[in-house]
Amino acid sequence: MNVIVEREKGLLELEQRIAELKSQAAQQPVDMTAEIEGLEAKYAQIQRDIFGQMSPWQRVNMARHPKRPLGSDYLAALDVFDELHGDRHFRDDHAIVAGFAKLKGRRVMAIAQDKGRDTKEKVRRNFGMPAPEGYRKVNRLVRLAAHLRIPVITFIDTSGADPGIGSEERAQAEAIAQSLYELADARGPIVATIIGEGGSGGALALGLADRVLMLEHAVYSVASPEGAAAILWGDAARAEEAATRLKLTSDDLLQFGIVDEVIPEPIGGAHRDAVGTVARVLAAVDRALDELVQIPVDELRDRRYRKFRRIGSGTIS
Amino acid sequence: MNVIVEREKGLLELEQRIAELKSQAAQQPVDMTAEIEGLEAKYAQIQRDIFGQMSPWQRVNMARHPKRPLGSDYLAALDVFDELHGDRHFRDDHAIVAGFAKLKGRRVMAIAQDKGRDTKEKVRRNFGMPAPEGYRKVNRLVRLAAHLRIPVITFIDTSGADPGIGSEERAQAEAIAQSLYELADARGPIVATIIGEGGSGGALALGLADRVLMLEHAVYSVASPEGAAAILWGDAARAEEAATRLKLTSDDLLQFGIVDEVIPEPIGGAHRDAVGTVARVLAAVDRALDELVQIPVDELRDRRYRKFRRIGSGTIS
Amino acid sequence: MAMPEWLRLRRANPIDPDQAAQWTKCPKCAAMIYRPDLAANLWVCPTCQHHFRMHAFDRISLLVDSDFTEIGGELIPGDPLGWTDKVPYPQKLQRDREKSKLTEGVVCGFASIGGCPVALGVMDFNFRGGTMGTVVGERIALLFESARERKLPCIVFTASGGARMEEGMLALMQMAKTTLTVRRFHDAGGYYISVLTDPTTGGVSASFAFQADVVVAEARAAIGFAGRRVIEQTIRQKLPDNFQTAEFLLEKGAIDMVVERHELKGRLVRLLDYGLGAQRPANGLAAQPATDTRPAPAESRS
Amino acid sequence: MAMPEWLRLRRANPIDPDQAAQWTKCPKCAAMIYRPDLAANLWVCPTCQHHFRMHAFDRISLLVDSDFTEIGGELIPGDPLGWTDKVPYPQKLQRDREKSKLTEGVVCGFASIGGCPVALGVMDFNFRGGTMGTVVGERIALLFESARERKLPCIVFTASGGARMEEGMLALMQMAKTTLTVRRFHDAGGYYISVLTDPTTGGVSASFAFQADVVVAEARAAIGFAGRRVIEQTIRQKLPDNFQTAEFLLEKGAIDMVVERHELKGRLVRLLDYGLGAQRPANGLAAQPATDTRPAPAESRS
Ligand SMILES: [Zn+2]
Ligand SMILES: [Zn+2]
Repeated sequence: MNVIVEREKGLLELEQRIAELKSQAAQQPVDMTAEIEGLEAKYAQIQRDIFGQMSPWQRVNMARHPKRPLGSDYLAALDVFDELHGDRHFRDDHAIVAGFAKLKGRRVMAIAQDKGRDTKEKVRRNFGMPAPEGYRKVNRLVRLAAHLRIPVITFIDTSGADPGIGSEERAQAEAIAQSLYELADARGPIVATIIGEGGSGGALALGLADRVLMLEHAVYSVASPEGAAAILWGDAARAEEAATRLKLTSDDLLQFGIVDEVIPEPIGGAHRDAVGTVARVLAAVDRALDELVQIPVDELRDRRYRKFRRIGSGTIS
Repeated sequence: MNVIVEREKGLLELEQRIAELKSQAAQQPVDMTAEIEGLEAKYAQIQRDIFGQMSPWQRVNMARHPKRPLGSDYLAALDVFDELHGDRHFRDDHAIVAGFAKLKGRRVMAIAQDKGRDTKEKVRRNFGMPAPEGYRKVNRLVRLAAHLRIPVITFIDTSGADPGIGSEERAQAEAIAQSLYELADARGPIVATIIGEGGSGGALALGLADRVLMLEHAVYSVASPEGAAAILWGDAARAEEAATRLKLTSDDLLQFGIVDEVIPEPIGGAHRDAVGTVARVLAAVDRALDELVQIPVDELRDRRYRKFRRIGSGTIS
Repeated sequence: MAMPEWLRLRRANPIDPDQAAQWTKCPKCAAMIYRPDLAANLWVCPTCQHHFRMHAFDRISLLVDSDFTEIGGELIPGDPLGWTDKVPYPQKLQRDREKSKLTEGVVCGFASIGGCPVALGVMDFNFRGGTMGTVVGERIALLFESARERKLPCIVFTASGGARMEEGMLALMQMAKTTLTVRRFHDAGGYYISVLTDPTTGGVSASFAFQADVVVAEARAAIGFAGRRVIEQTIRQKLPDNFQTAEFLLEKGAIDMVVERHELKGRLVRLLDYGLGAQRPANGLAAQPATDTRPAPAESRS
Repeated sequence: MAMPEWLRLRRANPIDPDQAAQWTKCPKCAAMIYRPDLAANLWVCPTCQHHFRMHAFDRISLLVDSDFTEIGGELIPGDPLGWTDKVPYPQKLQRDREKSKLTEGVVCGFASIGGCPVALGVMDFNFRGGTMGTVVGERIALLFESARERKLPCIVFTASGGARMEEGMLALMQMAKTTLTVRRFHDAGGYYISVLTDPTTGGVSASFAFQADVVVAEARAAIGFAGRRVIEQTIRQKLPDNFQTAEFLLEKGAIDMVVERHELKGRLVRLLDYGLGAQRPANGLAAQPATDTRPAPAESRS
């Protein structure tokens, strides 16, 4: 049960009533302006009430909202996208979609985690949980991007790396470790954006970047709230409490210096204006690239080193 | 039916009779010197007759002799050998045995194809036919060797790369192509020795080297004689004829400039003195390394380029 | 720009008015197709979309903007092994030259595609089953060496039954030779796209076909290392129909994309464009020197 | 050389004469073992060869030739999230410090092993389950940075339940931080051996554990990314016993070798030796510059 979807229900009813009234007003010579304005004010008030100060747990649910723009939606909004498939060794992992693209005319390598929208696609994409071959596809394409001197942009949205038997057999840990290893020294700019759920190492594997952006209501955490609750208290049901403790909101992460920029969402969340949200994210990525491509490669890699090298150092006695 | 094993039968009987006579002579005061000498002369004559001028097909059978020293025998004769396993992604392929070693005190990365001796080991080693993960293990270790600045030595003995479903599914062609690609630019000396059967691309994948050595009765061919006969005449039984046409002996390949040095075998083949043969091969490898390690890395890679670049150019009008 | 006359004439299936009334049977759906229609449809069956194997110059004609400058076309193989089976090797070569109007199994040269200058190699299955002997190896090597010198991206269409038996180990060694030139080209910053067409197997698939930066496959092409029959004999059972198809390889992660022939030129033009931002260094040795003080690709906005 | 007194005393299981009469039950075969015997046998069950998890200083004592110079031992974590669950995080840390006699979950420093100077890191499962928080990340980063400066090979023994929940995302980011230092160490020509001990999972296995040049695992150690229970809950079935064991990973090609604890020091000495031929360049940035005019390794004969 998604708490945001629950809360939206009242709003959606109100929306419908307003639309009906407007439609009546257009057809009948009765003046309903005051009534409509009243409802609209009420609507705005409720919206502010429930979305103005969202709790971490509400953010988690917003990040998982079934209508939230997915990785593929960002790829589809690029000028052009030519998907490149496979790790060349074992399988094409559909949890990660990647390929050449143009972003406002700029050549890029675009890499996105995608959870899938309908049931069939969710299964095909393994609910956005990449297997080792997904990360190995990424590594291959990051090297290709460096060879062609084009920047890498990633869109992160996963509850975590696939925890299945096959993924363990094919060395999931090694795949993530090598993904980080590859990005650590990549010879070109990398911009990562957390667009939904940034779950654990499976998310970070695409997140070692020169610039880390985050949508306002996205979350990024060391473990899923359910997983953390299970580990800490042996009770996955205490996920809400864990969500609060884990400091996984964009505000928290901006403060920690883990995220460089937070991209605002419309009231009610990204899905209330998917097109606009996607456009704002792409504009922010483009702005980041504008700066990064000016930096000589060695300097860029030095800055990347220092950026992550200092994280957490200030919290040590 | 191995034609060499067949031919050896008479010799082995003769050997046994000589041994019996010698044993009798030692126990009884009868002088059997003349008789023994006669048999030994006859033995030597037959040996020269059947091994003096071996046909290509006999060489093929010699290269496949069940007692011929295998890849592991060469590894076992090194000062020390520390096996390194796996491609880090999918599986450890036992058709290729590889690891750190010392050859006469020199640090090397030693890589050998091994067909297995008894039935159980043959199955475990897939009869010496590597799967993609075998070649990928090689690539990983060639990079490691370059990183640690130690030379690579390979011992080639395979009827070819594994032609199974799984190997095709995991991109056998890509694995061999990438093995060649890795060796093409490896930043350290490579010495390859064909010790038995050098079958097709599955052999060459370990054979792109600065120095290519070959045992006298080893063979190295574009396809197995059986395979070539099947392709050419739709009749694998004409393998003997194909063996002749394919020019797969060490003499032929030395003449073509494909092999740099032929290492002599004892009369009757390597297995008649396995220890001595292995020692002679290792000594030849060591001599080759003595020269190669003197060459600056870039010069070494330039020479490697030119060495293979010219192969076949002289046969073009 | 219009196709120059000489290039049009070197097409293997020129639509000669006298022969115009010929019909061809689709090997897949058995539909009878009027050859001019087939040619006009890029040698794709209008009924079942089966992609006929294409002659090298037909392929080149469809791809290039206008002219094509061949290199190495004068090279023809000797007979290093003195090979004879049913007929002597030189006689086989002569027969294939006549039949295919080609001098060997690959045509290499320079052209532009969608305005982008490229080095282009196209293999032809009609010549000795696209097998790689010394001349195929030499031409491919020349292609990559020239592409490196001229700082051009390189596209190679593969179609091959593997290494050529009749040239023995000299043929096998072309895998190593071509690899060295591909690697040197790449290390100099070169951008290489291979297009695997039906069939791509053996020594060609296990060398330059799978060493490209981007590996494209034509729809439904058979691609693999071992031949289908060899595998069936080894495992003693029939293989599924889709085994070793381009689509199968895509799912197995071995190739970057599968493209229908009608989409191919457009796709290649786009793929070439992604490589235009690559600034190849004056010194051809190192695309990515260890200490790299050049600015990051600021100029890659199109 | 004899072990210095201070190092002997920092062992977590000193054989105190007063406590000598203690017995321990083997968790695998249930045999009762006299603790001094267990210590003398390198914390390996004499009955079933079960490898007990080792305390960091016990491990160090067994490995190093003589002295060990710790770095970063003074660093202790703050409480960046203001974390409380059953007890406040600082209280948990205090408890673990007392229990384990360690200041954090990894001990890093310099020593020599078999005469070879090394940078050595040893994780300890007794401290917060070997989880990686900011201090573990910082110490590992310091270790690789120091190893790079001093041109030393680096050995890290891993034992970890993953990233530390109580430090949230700051803990997760240590995967990136340590990776950057490992990569820079490697690019400067460094030689890194990881030894995965029981258990190595989560964020540690998915970062520096699997970024080594040679990945060794101790016999029967549990190694993986996801925890066994998580997988069983996901697939709703029991996993086979050998799943995620060192031996399982060896067969799956994920690790270089599995070594019994009794053989470990000897093996590490040999592995270190293979790296001695590596001539690290004065310029720490590039072990393998694109144009390399240094001679090939002529000096590697021992
Ligand atoms: Zn048809
Ligand atoms: Zn026990």
